[in-house]
Amino acid sequence: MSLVQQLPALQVAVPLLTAPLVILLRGPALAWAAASAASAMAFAIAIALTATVLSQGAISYDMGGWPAPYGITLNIDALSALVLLLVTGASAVTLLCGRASLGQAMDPGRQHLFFAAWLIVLAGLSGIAITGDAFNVFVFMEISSLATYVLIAAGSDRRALTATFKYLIMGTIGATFYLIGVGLVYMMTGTLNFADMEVRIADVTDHRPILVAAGFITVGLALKAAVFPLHIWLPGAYTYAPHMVTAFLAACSTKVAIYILLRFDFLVFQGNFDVHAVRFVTFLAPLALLGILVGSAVAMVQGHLKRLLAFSSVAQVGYILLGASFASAAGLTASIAHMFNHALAKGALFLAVAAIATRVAGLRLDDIAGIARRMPFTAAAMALAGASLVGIPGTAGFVSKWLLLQAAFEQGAFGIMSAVVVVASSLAAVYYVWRIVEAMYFGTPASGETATADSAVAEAPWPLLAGLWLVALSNIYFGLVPSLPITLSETAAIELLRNMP
Amino acid sequence: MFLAASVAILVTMVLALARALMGPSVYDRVLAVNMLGTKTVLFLAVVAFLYERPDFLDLALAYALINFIGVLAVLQFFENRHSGDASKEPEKPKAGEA
Amino acid sequence: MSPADTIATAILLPLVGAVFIALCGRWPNVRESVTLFTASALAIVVWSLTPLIMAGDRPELVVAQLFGGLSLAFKVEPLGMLFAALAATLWIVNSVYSIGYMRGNNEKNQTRFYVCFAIALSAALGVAFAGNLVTLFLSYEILTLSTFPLVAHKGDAATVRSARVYLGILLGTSIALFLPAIIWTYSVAGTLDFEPGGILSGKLAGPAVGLLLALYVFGIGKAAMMPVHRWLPAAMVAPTPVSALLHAVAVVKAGVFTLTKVIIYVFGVDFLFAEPSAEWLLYAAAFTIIAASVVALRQQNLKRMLAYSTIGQLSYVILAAAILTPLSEVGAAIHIVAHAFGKITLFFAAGAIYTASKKTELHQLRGIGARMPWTMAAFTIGALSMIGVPPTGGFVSKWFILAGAFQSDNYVAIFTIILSTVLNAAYFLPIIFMAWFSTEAPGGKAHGEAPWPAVLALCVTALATLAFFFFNQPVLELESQLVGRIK
Amino acid sequence: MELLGLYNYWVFAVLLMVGFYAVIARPNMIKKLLGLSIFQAAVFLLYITMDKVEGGTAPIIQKGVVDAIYSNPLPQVLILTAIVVGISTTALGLALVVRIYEAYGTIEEDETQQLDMQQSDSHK
Amino acid sequence: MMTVVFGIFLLTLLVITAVAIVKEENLFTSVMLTGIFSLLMAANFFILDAADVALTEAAIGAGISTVLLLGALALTPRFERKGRTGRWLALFVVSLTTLVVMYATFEKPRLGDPNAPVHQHVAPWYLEQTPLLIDIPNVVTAVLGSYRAYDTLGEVIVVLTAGIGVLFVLGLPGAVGDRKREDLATGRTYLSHHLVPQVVGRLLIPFILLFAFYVQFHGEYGPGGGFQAGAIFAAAIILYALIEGEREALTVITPRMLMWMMSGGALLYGGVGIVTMLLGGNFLEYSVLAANPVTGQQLGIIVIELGVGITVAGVLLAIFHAFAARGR
Repeated sequence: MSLVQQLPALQVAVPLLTAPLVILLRGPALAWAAASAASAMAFAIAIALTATVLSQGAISYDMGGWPAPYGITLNIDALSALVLLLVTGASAVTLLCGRASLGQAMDPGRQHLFFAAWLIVLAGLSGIAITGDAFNVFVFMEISSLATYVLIAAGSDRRALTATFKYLIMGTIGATFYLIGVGLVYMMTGTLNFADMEVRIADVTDHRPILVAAGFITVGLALKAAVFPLHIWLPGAYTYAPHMVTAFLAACSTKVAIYILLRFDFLVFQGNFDVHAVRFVTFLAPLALLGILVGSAVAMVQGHLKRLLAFSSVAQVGYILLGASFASAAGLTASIAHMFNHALAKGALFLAVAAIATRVAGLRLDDIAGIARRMPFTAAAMALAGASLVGIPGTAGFVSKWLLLQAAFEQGAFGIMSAVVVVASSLAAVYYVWRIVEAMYFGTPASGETATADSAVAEAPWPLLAGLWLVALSNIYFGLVPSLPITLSETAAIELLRNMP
Repeated sequence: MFLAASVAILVTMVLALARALMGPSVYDRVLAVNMLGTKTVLFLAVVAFLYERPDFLDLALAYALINFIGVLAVLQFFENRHSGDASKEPEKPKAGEA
Repeated sequence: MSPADTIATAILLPLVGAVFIALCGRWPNVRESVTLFTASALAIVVWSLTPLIMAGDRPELVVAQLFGGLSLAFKVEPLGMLFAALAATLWIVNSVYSIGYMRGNNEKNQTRFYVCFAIALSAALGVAFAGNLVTLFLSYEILTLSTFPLVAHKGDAATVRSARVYLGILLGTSIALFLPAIIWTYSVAGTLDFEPGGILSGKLAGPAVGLLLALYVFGIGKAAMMPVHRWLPAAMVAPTPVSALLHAVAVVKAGVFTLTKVIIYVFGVDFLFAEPSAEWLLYAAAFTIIAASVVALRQQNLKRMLAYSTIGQLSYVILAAAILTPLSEVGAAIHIVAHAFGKITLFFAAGAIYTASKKTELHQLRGIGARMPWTMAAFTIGALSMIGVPPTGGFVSKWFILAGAFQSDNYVAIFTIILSTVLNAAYFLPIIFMAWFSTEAPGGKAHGEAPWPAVLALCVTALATLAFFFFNQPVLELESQLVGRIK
Repeated sequence: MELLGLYNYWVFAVLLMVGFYAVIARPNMIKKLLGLSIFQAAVFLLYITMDKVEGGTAPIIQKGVVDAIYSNPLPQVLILTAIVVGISTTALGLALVVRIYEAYGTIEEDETQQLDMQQSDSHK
Repeated sequence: MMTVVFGIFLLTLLVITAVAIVKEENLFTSVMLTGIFSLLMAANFFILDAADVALTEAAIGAGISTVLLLGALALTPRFERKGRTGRWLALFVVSLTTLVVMYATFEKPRLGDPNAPVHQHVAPWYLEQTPLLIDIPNVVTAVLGSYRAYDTLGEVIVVLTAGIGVLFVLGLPGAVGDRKREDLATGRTYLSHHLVPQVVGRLLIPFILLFAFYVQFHGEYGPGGGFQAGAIFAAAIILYALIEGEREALTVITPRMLMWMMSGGALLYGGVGIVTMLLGGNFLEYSVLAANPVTGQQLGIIVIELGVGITVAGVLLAIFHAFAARGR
């Protein structure tokens, strides 16, 4: 078999098998280099896979040479390619440019373990994105979750520990719920393979276990995806994790859970379940709307930069779900494109936070007052990413917000109501992003800072700055040339809707 | 025959469990746990014969070994409690905390 | 250079200028030379497009294809040409004035000021040349954002608070109303390109038209229709050159320009004329004119009074557009120009008075004509133009609007114009009288004219106001193409 | 008899409830982890219940026995994995609890929350 | 029938134990009861024909888990404070979940129903094809080691992650110092001065180790395999540490060796996958390892099971030492 055909397996195997090597390496520099190399390679593989998917359609790969449904099959279609790009891209950028920020957070003696855990998160998330087996999803979910707990616990504040513990409890509940759901589906269909399940579930006559399975899987994954009101683990985890970890996770981890949620709900449950089309919408839409409103409202009053952005993430998850709950091609396209675009915006914002944190002690809004004078490039990139988060035209955020509103207008009265909510939350976003921008540009530093410190330009280390600008500029690029995410999302939306009546 | 034996073992397990639940002292519970472990080993052995799969005696063996380690771990736990940091821990929660 | 290149140059030139201004921040003379040079170059570039447009050409430039058939594209048509030429020309004058004002008042952060100014100009040109609503919206938002630092220039808490009102209203209305309106239009019409005759005609009917129009009218906050006008008085905290930018060069003009463009190219005049649910716009504009004039009458602060005057004058443009007759549409376009010259003169004068004497309130202006004859002469010309007295530019546009109103027997419009003229006279004439014929209150500080660049600038604009009365033929010709198209 | 055949599922439901209750209602972190183990064990039971075939035996093929009925091996494989995942989670959770106790002096969740709130108040 | 009765009996005990675990305020008692819970659960698994799972549950649930819980409990308070917050909400959520589960119950297939969907699809294929394709008696091992080897690799990584996590959170066990003096200083004692456990323990340890290897390599024929063997191996070393002190145990298997075990097992497993790729097969397609595909499968399973065993033993020991070292 040629190397190209082996790419799906290598996508997971490269980071997964580099991780055990990394823990043997002595010295943080070497561990970092190995992890970065593996991560960059994973990104390259993801790009190659995406190109293949775009040119030839979905790819499948039989693990161990056993055909589905007896063995585990990897399936890569447009949706998984998009998620893969997010996961591997986020990891590559944050790892490659984040060394300075990470070094700040922990002592060198433990760093090799940290980098190994990072690679395992990467492998776990990409494993979820490409697998075609329901139980395999559980295994990789647990791989990524356990390693994520390690990454978050690396935060220097003691509150990182309690936040991790909370996440551990809720994450395990979510995974176990998912496991119950998969068990019930298996009980009624006898298979674990997604494609096989899709076919066999149509013949199931006893609907109750399937309905309950749908409930458990949805709730379990909603927990992992931080869907309101199951988001309570997220603000603490994002706030107290090391900054680079936050940037990495905020860009992709909740999206992977949403990805599986969409897969299950649309492909396995929705089309085969006559009552389900209604239920999916009625169940998720109010939560999405509430999440948008509450997340935005809480973000407006937060004084801590990372907390503010974390609550904004809760709202953004609401956007993604809202688009999906329309159960239309336009809605799903918007939803999937927003996964991509929000990852760009949030990733850049958290990178900027990391950059600021290399030079400033606190991260409350008062602490970053007037920072633009000392860190002009960081501040500018942050403002740019903020504009994308708000959805200013010309940025990536605008594209998906546009698509979302457009999809909403197709939905009649409910759509208008959702549009109003989306608009209201955009206004809230204007408000909270503006608070950051204003603090950076027009705030006056607290009395402790003297005029001399004020005028000295002290930018973040250059790799961090370069990565930050790379992501910030890609917000502009994908705002002006959004064909890649849009093509992928449109293809994915059509795929997901293939079982819809 | 095996059936009667297994029923008898189950009854013993109930008794052991009752002791483990009721206490009153921690040592009662430790002993009860140990006993329950032993009964489980027996039960497995009997059921293996009942199922006509005597090769599963392996399992019973494993249980016996594991059970021993568990008890030793408990013992060591108490050694350390009493000699080491026992003073840190009240034997009973304080009234205010309860 | 092909016309498309010219468009690109026109939009990029101020941005490049901004970069150079930022680089030259340490040497004020170089910096200001760059500003002046960029402004002049821009004016030349923009003016070079006019013959083409006059000849009926409509050059286009597609920058990027977005999604779903949307694109980032520019297309020059008469209305946009007029606005662009106006903004580019006034930038030169404004720059000259700014140099005098900023130095005269020893303002801080002057580099940021000039940089943001240049970016705002680029955005204004983007608004002017936008070929579809997406491009227009993008430029519109950049304009809002780039003017914020200008408004908040002083940087103290009160200023920032006011600037926040400015930004909040403009950004808020545009996101909450303008954007949904655009998306709604897109879902109905399937395109967002500006087409002569409109793109919505026949695709929407009944109250929905009125509702969509309302989304546009209030979403375009820069047009300052009541009740979304509050940002304009709030922005009075800005330095005077910025006020001139807001009121005359770019911002409010971008608002009414956008609105006119939406009425002509998105709805289509004929379509709106036939649709009863759109009639409310006329009344709303009339109300704003009268209400703003009444409020202006009661102001004590010169700049605040001018701000309310602007709100009224903007609604003249909207009123003219809403009359929906060929003559009134031309009147709307001309009024943008006429008001620009008049109002910039007035603001320059107000700024000059502040620079020379630190006076801001109306009652302090007694007898100031004697100390600052040039300034007050220009002020008088500007005020007369606002009222619409010949031989000033204001008369020309009012004439066309009135003629349009008579054309369709629109008595509400006629009555509004007459009443507001009276009100305008009522708040401007006392000032002029006071300035020239009262004696100064005793104990006043002795002062002369403001620094010469400022005086020069305001004299030039005052002359332009007069000149527009006599030499308005090219503008009329250009804009009559608009009428030809809609007929 | 029909209903007795569902007894395992009821026990599954009850264990799920007991474990879940401990996780969300008990503030003590070790108790939460114990609850989590019960919660997961309930799911193990659900899966293993599925694998049983009446008259069947463990899926280890006996040489020479021809007509043996074997139970389903697949749920067993899945639960082997799940058990290992469970212990891994518990171990990591316990490590965190130990560190939390060192940092806060308590392992009751409501108390750590209070301490956190005091901390962020004092930062203001 | 008999299975059902035994099952009902054991399950009832299980429920009682579970309730007692949650109700008990003395965490030590709770942990003891957790041990009972695991044993009962394992017995249940056994009568439900899941011999491999029963062995794993006993080794991991009752053995390792108890040791770890006690290790953590030694460093934290032993009594739970009664909580009062959020009870009603909790009860509501829990009851809701239970009702949902109960709702599904009545349309589920009965216990042991041979017509249940799970027995119609996929599983029969495993039972029929394994003798032909892989030719080892234990179908569970075949599924685990070959058909779903990718899952198992994931599982090994989960274990490895837990190891990494605990070492990261608690710190790595340090190098071996002077045990006696340190123990004297901290007042920590071991069971070395108790004659009975010491003698029995020393006698048992070789047998446990032997048994671990038996479970490891007999996994293809009977219940057992890498996970169970790794756990039992770790248990033997832990027993040694309990008797002689964990410093002594660290001289037997040094911290560096532990790290090598942790990653070496996983690398061995992954290495098999890479080798199969290089030989032209898919990832973990053992058939290419030998000329005869069946031999290749058997070889592959033996090697990856060994990898599993090494990693599991390494990780469990590392975790144990991390907890124990924290108490010093």
